[in-house]
Amino acid sequence: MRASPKNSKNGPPRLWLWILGLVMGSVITVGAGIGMQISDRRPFCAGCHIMNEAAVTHKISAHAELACNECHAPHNLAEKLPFKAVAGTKDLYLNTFEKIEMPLKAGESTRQVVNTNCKACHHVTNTTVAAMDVKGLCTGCHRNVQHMRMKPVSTRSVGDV
Amino acid sequence: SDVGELNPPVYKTKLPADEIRNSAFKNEFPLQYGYYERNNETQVMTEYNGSVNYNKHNNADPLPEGYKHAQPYLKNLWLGYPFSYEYRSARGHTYAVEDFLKIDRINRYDEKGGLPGTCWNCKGPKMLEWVKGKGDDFWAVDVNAMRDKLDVKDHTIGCANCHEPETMELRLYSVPLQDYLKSQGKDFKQLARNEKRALVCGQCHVEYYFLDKSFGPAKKPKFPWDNGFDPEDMFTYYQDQGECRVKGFEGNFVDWTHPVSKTPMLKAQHPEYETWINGTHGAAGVVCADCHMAYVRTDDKKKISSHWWTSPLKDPELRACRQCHSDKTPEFLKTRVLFTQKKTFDQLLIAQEISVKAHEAVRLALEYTGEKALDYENLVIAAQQMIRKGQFFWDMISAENSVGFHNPAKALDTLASSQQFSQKAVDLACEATKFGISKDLAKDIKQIVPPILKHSRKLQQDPEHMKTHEWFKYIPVLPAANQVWDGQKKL
Amino acid sequence: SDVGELNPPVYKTKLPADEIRNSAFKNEFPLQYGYYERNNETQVMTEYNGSVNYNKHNNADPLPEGYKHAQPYLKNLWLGYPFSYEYRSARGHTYAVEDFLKIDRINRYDEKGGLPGTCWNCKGPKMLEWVKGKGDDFWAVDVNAMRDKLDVKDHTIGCANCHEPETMELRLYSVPLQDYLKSQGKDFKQLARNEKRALVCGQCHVEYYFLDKSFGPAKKPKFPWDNGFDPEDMFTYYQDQGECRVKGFEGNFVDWTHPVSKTPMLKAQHPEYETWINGTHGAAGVVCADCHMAYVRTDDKKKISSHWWTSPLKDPELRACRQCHSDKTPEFLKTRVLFTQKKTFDQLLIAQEISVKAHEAVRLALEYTGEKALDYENLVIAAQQMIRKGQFFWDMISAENSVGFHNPAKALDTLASSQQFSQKAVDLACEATKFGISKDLAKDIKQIVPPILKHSRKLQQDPEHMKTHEWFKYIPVLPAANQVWDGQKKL
Ligand code: HEC
Ligand code: HEC
Ligand code: HEC
Ligand code: HEC
Ligand code: HEC
Ligand code: HEC
Ligand code: HEC
Ligand code: HEC
Ligand code: HEC
Ligand code: HEC
Ligand code: HEC
Ligand code: HEC
Ligand code: HEC
Ligand code: HEC
Ligand SMILES: [Ca+2]
Ligand SMILES: [Ca+2]
Repeated sequence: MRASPKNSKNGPPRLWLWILGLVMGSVITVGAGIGMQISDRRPFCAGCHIMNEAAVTHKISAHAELACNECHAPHNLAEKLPFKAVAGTKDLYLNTFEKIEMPLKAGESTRQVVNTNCKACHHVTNTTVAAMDVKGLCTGCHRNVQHMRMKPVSTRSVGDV
Repeated sequence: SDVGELNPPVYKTKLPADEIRNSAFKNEFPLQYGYYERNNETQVMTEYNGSVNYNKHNNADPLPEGYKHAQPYLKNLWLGYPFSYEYRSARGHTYAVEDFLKIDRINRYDEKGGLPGTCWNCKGPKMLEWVKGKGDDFWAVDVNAMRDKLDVKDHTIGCANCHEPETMELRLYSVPLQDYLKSQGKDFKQLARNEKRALVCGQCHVEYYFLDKSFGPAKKPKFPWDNGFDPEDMFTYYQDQGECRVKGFEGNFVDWTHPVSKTPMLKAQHPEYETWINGTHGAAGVVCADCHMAYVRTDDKKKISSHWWTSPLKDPELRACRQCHSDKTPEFLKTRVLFTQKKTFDQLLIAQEISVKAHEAVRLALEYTGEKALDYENLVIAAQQMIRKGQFFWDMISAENSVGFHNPAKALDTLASSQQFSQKAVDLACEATKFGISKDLAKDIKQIVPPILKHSRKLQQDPEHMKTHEWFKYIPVLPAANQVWDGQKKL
Repeated sequence: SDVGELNPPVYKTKLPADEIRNSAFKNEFPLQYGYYERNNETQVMTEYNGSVNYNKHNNADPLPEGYKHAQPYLKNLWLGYPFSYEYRSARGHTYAVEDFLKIDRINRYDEKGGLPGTCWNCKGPKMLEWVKGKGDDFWAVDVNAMRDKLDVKDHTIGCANCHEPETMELRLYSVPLQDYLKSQGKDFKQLARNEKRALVCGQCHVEYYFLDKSFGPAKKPKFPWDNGFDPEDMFTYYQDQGECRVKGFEGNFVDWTHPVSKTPMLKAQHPEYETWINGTHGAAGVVCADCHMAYVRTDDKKKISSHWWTSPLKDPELRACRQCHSDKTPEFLKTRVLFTQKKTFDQLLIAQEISVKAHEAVRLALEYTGEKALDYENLVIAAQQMIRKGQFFWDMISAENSVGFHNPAKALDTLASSQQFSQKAVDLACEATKFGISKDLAKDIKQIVPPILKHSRKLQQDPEHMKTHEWFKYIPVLPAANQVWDGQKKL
């Protein structure tokens, strides 16, 4: 048996998650600032063990100070609310009921949302250049922003979580 | 709470520190054990690899006997050495003992196997007990003495080879690797986790040799890495690590003498670790376990390290690769692997043929009755030295199991060098005979020296078989003998 | 701020559509122009490359005359062909016309240069005017006719070669590349930007040849890509694209006949595009501009495409590489590039030597007076065919300017093949003479055929010089002549 439960926050019933989900849901409906912010940030996302690798690489990246959802959700509130509701519910549902394939794969909507956010933040230095879109995605060149995927697996992940 | 550090899991099992039975781990780690059992899969092939244990020299018959990408000259190149009797493609770790017990490299027609106990070194955790019991006296014990001293499945390569049973921390069971680390002033426990994830494989997937007795405990296994991990480094290393007294090879370490060219030879075995270490991935710190033990999620959502060590290309989705190459499709990645593998295999076939030609050239030179060059003797010796080197370089890539992928540039460079050395051997042999033998060599190699398709210890007892190839006259017909060992059973 | 799309800038310049002067673009695009002027840098070297235009055969003298990593046999291998007079390492685009006017490959001792106007094709945007003016009649005009018809700096490779002056959209000025795309049913305008960023370089950094007149407009440039981009594909292509009538080479396209071995040869030139296209990066869609024109920030913080086309390793920070490899240090990346380059260069040197040996072997066979093999003639022809192929394969990597980096596996595989073909030529020539010449070939190649260190059009006029190497007797002493052209000046 595992001796230290350090990384394993996943008690089989996962009750706390449902509670968090509820909180998140209510936050979305209320549209209140605080809950929204909390549920955008690394500690919240990393609450799911399956998000651990993404959180670990995020923490040591140049973007460590950003909230996850500054990349992973639309910046525009009107788009953000429904996006978060869908993504949140999906993550929650799949995490609880489905077999999740490794490695995790960003969906097409994730890719587009993230890419739009790159452009939004880095607008100033990029508007003058001819072809920031030549690779389809910013990460076509800035490959490490995809959670440092070229690094050895042991620097990003551990087993049995 | 933010994410913490990356802490590998720590366990406290109920197992004793000296547990070596695989089955003992099953209850504690059912998930890893479940994956471990997948090593029993022995059907799926990839273009150049996979898990059918076909005969690696047989490119004529279909699976499971042979395979399209086999090298037909293996039995010629290893004539006189146990590898010429039988050499098969590797399959899962769960077969290691079973395949060992069946292999014709070990003499089963005699009480004694004719090979040292060292052979057991990489077949399972029993070594821990045996070496503990006998110390350095273990190595020179005949291999057959242990045939019935272990359980085929419970003692095949398993948990105790890589883990401390009490804590499941990674550990090394392997004496030669421990010795090497010590010689480098390194302590396994202090190394980075990433390094450990490669070194546990480096216990076995490496080139090795057995000490000549004046260099230490006779037959103790050693890794020839003092000068480095490249073919040239290891070749140089072997030049003064043995007891050979043959002129031109004094002090060389020698695995066997090729009977056709009378050349003191080296045999290379599975240098995966050495090939990988400065390859594209190895240099970047991407280790064996990253590709061959990718994290997988089991039904109850836990993420574990796959313990199914096999070709990552057997998974049509190439999930192992896409942990990193998530921007690429499986088809694209497969095409890139093949891009390297096809070139490597084609050059392997060519290197193999020139090596055969070199043996034949020296054979002809040795038997030459016409007028010889003034420095005939030196030229023949120089030719033999080039045979030894050319074949070792070829074997470094032939015995390596990734067909170039673990290090594309090194693989292709090594093969070009092999071809040059072997060609030089041919040239020198011709010169020694004042080119009297050149005409005989100016034909298609398949005609000059046909591949030996069939050979075994049993066949070598059959005088009729021994008439089927010119080269057989350089090895003795063995006295007829009945099989003494069948697996673990003494007959 | 919510910025959806980052539309690439669209320009509307004040320049006319047919503007070709570089200076005309300066005011409109001072930032790009500023970087463009950095192409004048001509001092900085990397381990195997850089921007000093030393003589590529000279490994004896220091820079700027020679360089440690030069191939000493170039003048031997190209004897009888203009490349044997002078061949230098490439430097910046701003020197293209200047270096062209100085090069001894073009005859400056005569009104006529002895080469077609096609040579101008890749030296600047004047081609747009010249081809527009003369159509397909342009190509066969003597190269010297245009010497004084352009401005050395204003008409060297520049903006109009790759951009529409009115909009700065990427475009192709190059006729052979347009022809190729058409043959593939492709329209440049419809292609993805990413492809365009490689194709603009593929206008020039490619293998080419000039049509024999029965195949189209005489001397029109063409890219030999109908079968594909690999050395074998192009070699096969050339086998039926020419007017050669020499036995064994009927219908071959032939650049020149090597006077020593009488072999109808091919010359390969800078196949960067073909090498890159299925290399590690090319296959992954990483294009020339990504590495050789990376985005740079100018002082006012604007980012532009660097227009300094040079070795990305000249930047100690390897910024061009680290947009993608930001997890690696510059030192690490440099080491990996060298890992490939050293192997490639070492094998190049070996391939080069075997190729020289092959010419010498056939020379000896052709002059052999002893007893010959029954099929002597066929054997010699077969040997010559192997010389042609071996040297073309060597040249595909030798002429390629990345020393293997653009495609490590293909480079090393091609060199191993080159060595095999050239060795086969040696073997066949020996067989043709019943091995009568073998003894003469059994020495160090440097002794059998020393490298030709000095040679030029001027020296070829000097009977004393023409006594300094055995092989010179196969080319005529040229009649003494004074220089007619000095750059653009007629003397
Ligand atoms: C700077 C922008 C950025 C930030 C901040 C960021 N991500 Fe990502 N994330 C990305 C990009 C880019 C990808 C890859 C998209 C693709 O594959 O095209 C990605 C992919 C992912 C994926 C898919 C699996 C994978 O590894 O590709 C997960 C899960 C993920 N992010 C979770 C998180 C979490 C959790 C956080 C915060 C702890 C976070 N991300 C913060 C940019 C970001
Ligand atoms: C309830 C647990 C849980 C939480 C909390 C969670 N995730 Fe996930 N996430 C998952 C699971 C399970 C998946 C895999 C779903 C799949 O395979 O599509 C996933 C997949 C993803 C992906 C990749 C699939 C896609 O949609 O493109 C991204 C990106 C991602 N999560 C980002 C986040 C971010 C950002 C947060 C915090 C705002 C977060 N997650 C919080 C469980 C969670
Ligand atoms: C919410 C704003 C925001 C978003 C979204 C964002 N970035 Fe950034 N990015 C920043 C900031 C702020 C920095 C500066 C961090 C620093 O220098 O410490 C930065 C730094 C960078 C850098 C330079 C540092 C480095 O890692 O080399 C790159 C490149 C970069 N971002 C690319 C991207 C890409 C690609 C994306 C989308 C996948 C992205 N960014 C999304 C805010 C953002
Ligand atoms: C074709 C390659 C390529 C693509 C595509 C690309 N970049 Fe970059 N990017 C670069 C290079 C090269 C640099 C380095 C510039 C320097 O060092 O001055 C850079 C630098 C940056 C930086 C750090 C310096 C700065 O200017 O702030 C950011 C941020 C950045 N890019 C964001 C992006 C975003 C966002 C996208 C997608 C819209 C993108 N890049 C697409 C090549 C690319
Ligand atoms: C240093 C470790 C090591 C030593 C010592 C070693 N082996 Fe192996 N053996 C391996 C590895 C790794 C493989 C799988 C890779 C391969 O087959 O190339 C293997 C595969 C095998 C196989 C199955 C495939 C085949 O070759 O037919 C047999 C049988 C075998 N070994 C027998 C032996 C014998 C007999 C000896 C002693 C002469 C020996 N081994 C010594 C590591 C070792
Ligand atoms: C050939 C070496 C090898 C053998 C044999 C082996 N393991 Fe492992 N095992 C590893 C490596 C490597 C890791 C990853 C360790 C790390 O990343 O720190 C690992 C990890 C583990 C872990 C930690 C959780 C995880 O999945 O990453 C457990 C538990 C484990 N192994 C159990 C077993 C059991 C049970 C057996 C026998 C059935 C076994 N191992 C056989 C090499 C091996
Ligand atoms: C104790 C020795 C030993 C250790 C440790 C070891 N191997 Fe092996 N490996 C073998 C032997 C022996 C075989 C061949 C078994 C056979 O063919 O019967 C083998 C076979 C394989 C195969 C071929 C399987 C197939 O399906 O064809 C792979 C892949 C492999 N090992 C990878 C690894 C990796 C990765 C590690 C480390 C995580 C490792 N091995 C550790 C001895 C070892
Ligand atoms: C980057 C991924 C990667 C790394 C790292 C890697 N390998 Fe491999 N390995 C491969 C691939 C791909 C193949 C070729 C499989 C095929 O042809 O089907 C292969 C083949 C093999 C094989 C033969 C498999 C078979 O089917 O018989 C063995 C054994 C092996 N590797 C062991 C190792 C060892 C030991 C290490 C570390 C020293 C290692 N590998 C590192 C990807 C990797
Ligand atoms: C842990 C990360 C990781 C894993 C897993 C991994 N790679 Fe790589 N791969 C890399 C890195 C790092 C490089 C070197 C280039 C770079 O730094 O981006 C690379 C380079 C390559 C290249 C280009 C070099 C070449 O030899 O042509 C190919 C192809 C490739 N990998 C295929 C694979 C395949 C196939 C697998 C699975 C069997 C695999 N990789 C697994 C990280 C990884
Ligand atoms: C298809 C395009 C193309 C054609 C046609 C072409 N070149 Fe070039 N030339 C290049 C490129 C690209 C380089 C730079 C790369 C190199 O030097 O390998 C170059 C370099 C040169 C150089 C400088 C380096 C050196 O070789 O000394 C000279 C001089 C030169 N060419 C002369 C000529 C002559 C004379 C002809 C006609 C026989 C010619 N070129 C035809 C593309 C071409
Ligand atoms: C050898 C080809 C080539 C030449 C010559 C060339 N360019 Fe470019 N230029 C490019 C490429 C490739 C791009 C990137 C276009 C893209 O990605 O869509 C580019 C982009 C540009 C851009 C768009 C903004 C940017 O910086 O990316 C401008 C403006 C420009 N070039 C001006 C010039 C000027 C002025 C000259 C002459 C001094 C010139 N170019 C010569 C190939 C060339
Ligand atoms: C019009 C023909 C032409 C085009 C288009 C062209 N080149 Fe060149 N290139 C040349 C010639 C000619 C030279 C050699 C000039 C000399 O040595 O005088 C050269 C030299 C170079 C060099 C060597 C510079 C040095 O410092 O040593 C590089 C690198 C290079 N080109 C890259 C490129 C790239 C990348 C592109 C496309 C973006 C490109 N070239 C487009 C003809 C061309
Ligand atoms: C992934 C990066 C990359 C790509 C893509 C790439 N190159 Fe290069 N190129 C290099 C490197 C690295 C060198 C070696 C430089 C050295 O040795 O100093 C090189 C060398 C060269 C040189 C010789 C430079 C010199 O100093 O003389 C030329 C010319 C060249 N490349 C042209 C091209 C062309 C044309 C393409 C596209 C068809 C291309 N390259 C694609 C990285 C690249
Ligand atoms: C636009 C992205 C990009 C740029 C720019 C780039 N690379 Fe790469 N590099 C890749 C990709 C993609 C691979 C293939 C492996 C993979 O998929 O990660 C790769 C593979 C490699 C490898 C491993 C293969 C090998 O040949 O050993 C090396 C080394 C490498 N690159 C060095 C460089 C250097 C040096 C430069 C600059 C001169 C450079 N790269 C520029 C994307 C890039
Ligand atoms: Ca050995
Ligand atoms: Ca050509």
